[in-house]
Amino acid sequence: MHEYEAGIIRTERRTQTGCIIELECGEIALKAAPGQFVQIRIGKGTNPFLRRTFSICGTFPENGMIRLMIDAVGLGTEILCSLKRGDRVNLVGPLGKGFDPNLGGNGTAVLVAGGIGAAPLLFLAETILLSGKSPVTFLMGGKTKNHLSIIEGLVGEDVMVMEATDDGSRGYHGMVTTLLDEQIRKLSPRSLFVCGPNPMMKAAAEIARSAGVPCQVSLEERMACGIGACLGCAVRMNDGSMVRSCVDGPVFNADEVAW
Amino acid sequence: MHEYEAGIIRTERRTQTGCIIELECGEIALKAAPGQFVQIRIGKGTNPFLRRTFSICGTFPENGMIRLMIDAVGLGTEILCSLKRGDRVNLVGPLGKGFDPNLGGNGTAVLVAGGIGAAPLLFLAETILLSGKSPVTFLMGGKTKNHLSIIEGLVGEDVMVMEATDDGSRGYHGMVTTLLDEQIRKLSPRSLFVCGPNPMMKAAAEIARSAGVPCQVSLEERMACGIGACLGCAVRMNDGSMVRSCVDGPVFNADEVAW
Amino acid sequence: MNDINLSQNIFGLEFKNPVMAASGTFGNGGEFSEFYDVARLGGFVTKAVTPEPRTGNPPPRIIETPSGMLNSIGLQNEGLDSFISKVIPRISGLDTVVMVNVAGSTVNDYRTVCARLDSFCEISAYEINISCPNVKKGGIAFGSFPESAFDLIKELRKETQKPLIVKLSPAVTDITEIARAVESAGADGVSLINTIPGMAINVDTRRPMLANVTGGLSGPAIRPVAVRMVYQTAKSVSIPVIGMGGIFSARDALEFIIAGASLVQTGCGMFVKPGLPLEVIAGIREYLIRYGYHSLNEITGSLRIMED
Amino acid sequence: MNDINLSQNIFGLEFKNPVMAASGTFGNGGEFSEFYDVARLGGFVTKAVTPEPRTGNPPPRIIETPSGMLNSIGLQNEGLDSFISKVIPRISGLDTVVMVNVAGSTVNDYRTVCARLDSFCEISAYEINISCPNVKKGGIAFGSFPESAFDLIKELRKETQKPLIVKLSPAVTDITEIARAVESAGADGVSLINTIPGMAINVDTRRPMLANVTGGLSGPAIRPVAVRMVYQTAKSVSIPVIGMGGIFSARDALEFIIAGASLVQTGCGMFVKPGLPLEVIAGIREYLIRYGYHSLNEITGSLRIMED
Ligand SMILES: Cc1cc2nc3c(=O)[nH]c(=O)nc-3n(C[C@H](O)[C@H](O)[C@H](O)COP(=O)(O)OP(=O)(O)OC[C@H]3O[C@@H](n4cnc5c(N)ncnc54)[C@H](O)[C@@H]3O)c2cc1C
Ligand SMILES: Cc1cc2nc3c(=O)[nH]c(=O)nc-3n(C[C@H](O)[C@H](O)[C@H](O)COP(=O)(O)OP(=O)(O)OC[C@H]3O[C@@H](n4cnc5c(N)ncnc54)[C@H](O)[C@@H]3O)c2cc1C
Ligand SMILES: Cc1cc2nc3c(=O)[nH]c(=O)nc-3n(C[C@H](O)[C@H](O)[C@H](O)COP(=O)(O)O)c2cc1C
Ligand SMILES: Cc1cc2nc3c(=O)[nH]c(=O)nc-3n(C[C@H](O)[C@H](O)[C@H](O)COP(=O)(O)O)c2cc1C
Ligand code: FES
Ligand code: FES
Repeated sequence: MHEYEAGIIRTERRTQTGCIIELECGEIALKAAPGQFVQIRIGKGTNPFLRRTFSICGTFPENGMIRLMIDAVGLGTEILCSLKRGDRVNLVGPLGKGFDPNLGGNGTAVLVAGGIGAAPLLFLAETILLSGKSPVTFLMGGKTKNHLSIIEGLVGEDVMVMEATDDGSRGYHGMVTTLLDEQIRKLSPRSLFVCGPNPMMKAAAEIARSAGVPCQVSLEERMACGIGACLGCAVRMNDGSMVRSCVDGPVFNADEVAW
Repeated sequence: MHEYEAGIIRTERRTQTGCIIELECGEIALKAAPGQFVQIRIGKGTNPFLRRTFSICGTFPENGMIRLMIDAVGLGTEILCSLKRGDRVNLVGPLGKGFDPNLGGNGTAVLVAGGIGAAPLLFLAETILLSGKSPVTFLMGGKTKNHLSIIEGLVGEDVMVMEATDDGSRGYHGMVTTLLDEQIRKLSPRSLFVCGPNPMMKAAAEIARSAGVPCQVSLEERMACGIGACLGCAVRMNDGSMVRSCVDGPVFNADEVAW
Repeated sequence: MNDINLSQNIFGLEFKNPVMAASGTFGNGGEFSEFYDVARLGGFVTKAVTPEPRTGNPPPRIIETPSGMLNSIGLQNEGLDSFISKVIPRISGLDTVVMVNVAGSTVNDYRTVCARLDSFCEISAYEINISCPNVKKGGIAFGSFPESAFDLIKELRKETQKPLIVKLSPAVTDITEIARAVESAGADGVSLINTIPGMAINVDTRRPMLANVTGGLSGPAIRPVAVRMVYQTAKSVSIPVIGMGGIFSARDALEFIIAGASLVQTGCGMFVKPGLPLEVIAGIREYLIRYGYHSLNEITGSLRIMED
Repeated sequence: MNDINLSQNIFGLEFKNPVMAASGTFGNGGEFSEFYDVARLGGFVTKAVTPEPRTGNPPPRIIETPSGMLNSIGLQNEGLDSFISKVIPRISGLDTVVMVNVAGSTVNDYRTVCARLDSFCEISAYEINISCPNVKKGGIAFGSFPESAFDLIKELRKETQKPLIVKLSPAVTDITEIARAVESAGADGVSLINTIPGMAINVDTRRPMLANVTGGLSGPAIRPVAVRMVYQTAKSVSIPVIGMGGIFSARDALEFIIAGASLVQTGCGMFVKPGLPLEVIAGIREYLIRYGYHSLNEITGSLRIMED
């Protein structure tokens, strides 16, 4: 983990609030694993103050580039999404403990994304596919079909994608976890990898538990230092212990989390 | 005075830290008088917090445009100087009481600028020239010849310019107020108009007093509200009263200020 | 939208909405009327009035700090006579609640101001400033201890029938103690917070940024402190609480209301957004509509806390 | 450049420079060593140690606020035994001053920690935390009144020869009163400020942003308050003062030093700029060179005030 001044290579607005930012950062591109994240400083002032946390959505070691996928939900993310090619940002990474791509041994890996939660799962899908041994199914949920377009063209051809929208404007009409619940027997996954809002991950974890499928989730706990020094990102585990989401996670085995 | 969202039409870096910004704001262009100022909000966060104060450097009512001249000395001005054509800023203006272009009746108006203090005086020079009745001499002081280039090409052809640099790299070697002191008899001005750092204005005021020349200065007191509501910009007058720089000034008769 | 009720009836006064402009940040109302009709506000508080004219502290009096500012105005005002002859005629007929911020160095100063203004119906209430950090005598000295606060308000209570709102200082160990003291002395309400004493230094000159050395910190920087104090105070007294400190949006104001404030005041945020009070009023209305409420009282003090 | 002396000799300890990392923001030193050698700092303070392990407060524990943040960690730590067996071996041999931040619910808790650690030469001094706003018992309760602060320090003074630095809370009416109380109880120094109690509310859920309801405000937002308190305290006691609160640059640190701090600590600013302490050390050096000073003592407490 290091601090970098990274130049922005490309930005792309993909949905009303969602964008992709590609940054020049060769070291992170080489070192990062799926589920790890970066922390970005916004501007030079003190408001925004803390760094903002983003999963790494893809790495391109050959170009020394990493990709982030950002939903503009507040001041910090709005400023980030308005940056242009050539602007520079200060970032720290790669941080945290990522997914175990081999979780559950052989068989299909099922990735379940809620909205912007797709970011780390796209990287994971790519990694699993590259390893060559395991098929990947990608369940993508969003509010409307417009929200789904955040991942358009970013999922490998070999990945089977199943979509769900809250309003039924594309794919399954309903929550992506309901879709998962209906399909899990048919899919018979070796493991589930989930990222999205916490209630959605909780629901997915419960489905995994009932089905007896190993499941990893990437928690969205607010962070301050991002490196384990402040204990601000604590998450309670089933054994009563408090662990740090930034270094002991953000990816956890679902059955260890005290939901 | 009103609040406007003004688009940036043109920006130009003129010295290492100095730039010109031209903004679309037809109403201010129509209404503003030399010595008046605008207050600009920087960004959407709370750091920078208060608006930043800038003299109006020129108006172009036919294009609905105003010109500002900005020296990047801190976070707020640095952000402003990095803006580009098409960016928008929120500004309030025109504010304050400007110069009296007719001060001292007939004869030459002598304008004395220290660095970025040239901004309101360029507008004043233009206004006096347009009125057609009075010649203008413009004494411009700066640290080095590079600093002088902030006004290059912005002074009307009919204006006589005399330059001074602290390091002697162009024009008179010394402070612009020393130059003024040496030349004031020869120039025999009807009035002096001064803008620059406070010590320089104090010196100029003293020279004007000795020479018996009416003198107006534009004070640089820090402001909060800019509209007379907070009493933050108080300046002490010779009669013991406290007046508000933002509405009773920023231009004052030099002999009324308790220096 | 017409069935949304933003009005507040407290202190025996009718506020058309819960948003006022704070003392010292709104002149005496005139300055902002270039931007909008100030009668659209729930009310405003005048700059502090003392019996005698005061020139205030020497300049520089303000400096920006991260997400806030320090001020050391020092109660500059033209004094009671001038207030009566010049300001009152200007505010008379304004269709909004006007409170006078009352300050002084001695109990007698406060008493004088309250007594002299008592016959003017233009003045709806007094906001008793026992929290100004920028004067050598009086001000915060009265507000730092429950005993002195109690004694002052007890005296003023004899002087006037108008509502007495006491403006509290955050620079105390337990603000609820002061609030309870003034409540028992007969105050009709409390308003909080005034600025937090602070200072900034120019490291190049090694001089204080403010001529007065210290000043009062205001702005979004102090909002978390203000919300906490409003929450604690509202739980601890039964008179209404006016909340302020760093309000810069409708959501900020809603934090105070949910924490227990019956009214809010916007202060130095108006220097940056002159239309802030109107933005806040509109935002509160939208919030009520979005969540299906009909009146402000449904959300005042409605903070949901897990029981432990 | 070699004749610039940044070292400080106080508390009988040699600090190679005046910049330390503040308790609770630097883990126990290990985390930041991925960025640089922590021995380049003047020193650091450990996360609070209590006799027993504590799991701290439930999440969420932090929220950003304008130019700052609230935290309600609540003294989570692995307890004294684990500190001795795991942390001390890791810091042993580190060529910098390590202070242990001592906390507890009772006088006995503090006494236990000081007594048990007294034989460890790896620990240079204790920073007695009587200002944690995030625990139900102890912490800030000791720091809110001169009497309780005096009594606690008096007890601890009997227990140890190591320097006792008392970490003061800003949430008091007069911080200099507490500082004088602990000085007379035998403290070797005071460090200030700890966080200011605050809160933030999610207006959509109408719940507090922190599970603990309130938290402590830190960051640049509070710097003006911290500088003022350091200035007042340094004038009022004769033991050294360690200054902190919102330091985010060398110039910020210089404000504290000019106000009278012998040492400074960087806290949550390091979350944003991990290299902040090094930036501050370099900046102080440059400042001394630019203005022709040779040692830190020439500027410590050198604020120039016009006499009135
Ligand atoms: C491990 C991890 C990975 C993430 N990956 C992504 C990603 O790939 N793409 C993406 O768009 N977002 C991601 N997020 C969420 C993202 O960090 C927040 O949306 C962002 O910080 C909001 O900042 P803001 O200034 O726009 O919003 P504001 O609401 O103004 O932020 C205020 C504060 O709250 C924090 N915060 C707000 N929302 C969240 C949130 N959902 N999670 C954590 N902290 C939050 C901010 O960091 C900031 O400190 C991730 C969060 C975590 C913890
Ligand atoms: C009437 C008037 C007219 C001005 N006209 C111009 C102009 O035409 N061009 C120009 O470049 N500058 C002008 N200034 C100065 C300009 O306002 C400051 O340089 C600017 O506010 C600095 O902001 P900052 O964020 O970069 O600096 P910072 O130092 O970070 O600002 C911190 C705070 O101090 C205030 N401040 C800092 N320096 C000054 C200063 N010299 N005068 C007043 N307030 C200050 C800022 O407004 C801000 O509130 C004028 C000032 C006044 C009062
Ligand atoms: C420039 C200025 C002047 C003030 N003058 C007064 C005053 O005269 N009387 C008073 O009670 N409060 C005064 N205050 C305090 C405000 O009314 C308010 O309590 C404080 O600023 C916190 O609110 P804010 O953060 O929204 O500004 C003043 C504040 C500022 C910034
Ligand atoms: C996340 C966090 C945890 C903290 N934990 C402690 C602690 O355990 N003991 C203590 O004395 N102070 C603790 N503090 C207070 C800091 O040491 C410091 O006094 C305060 O944050 C002000 O400095 P800053 O604004 O530079 O952060 C903590 C602060 C933060 C932000
Ligand atoms: S964010 Fe600081 S420990 Fe995880
Ligand atoms: S800046 Fe507020 S009165 Fe002048």
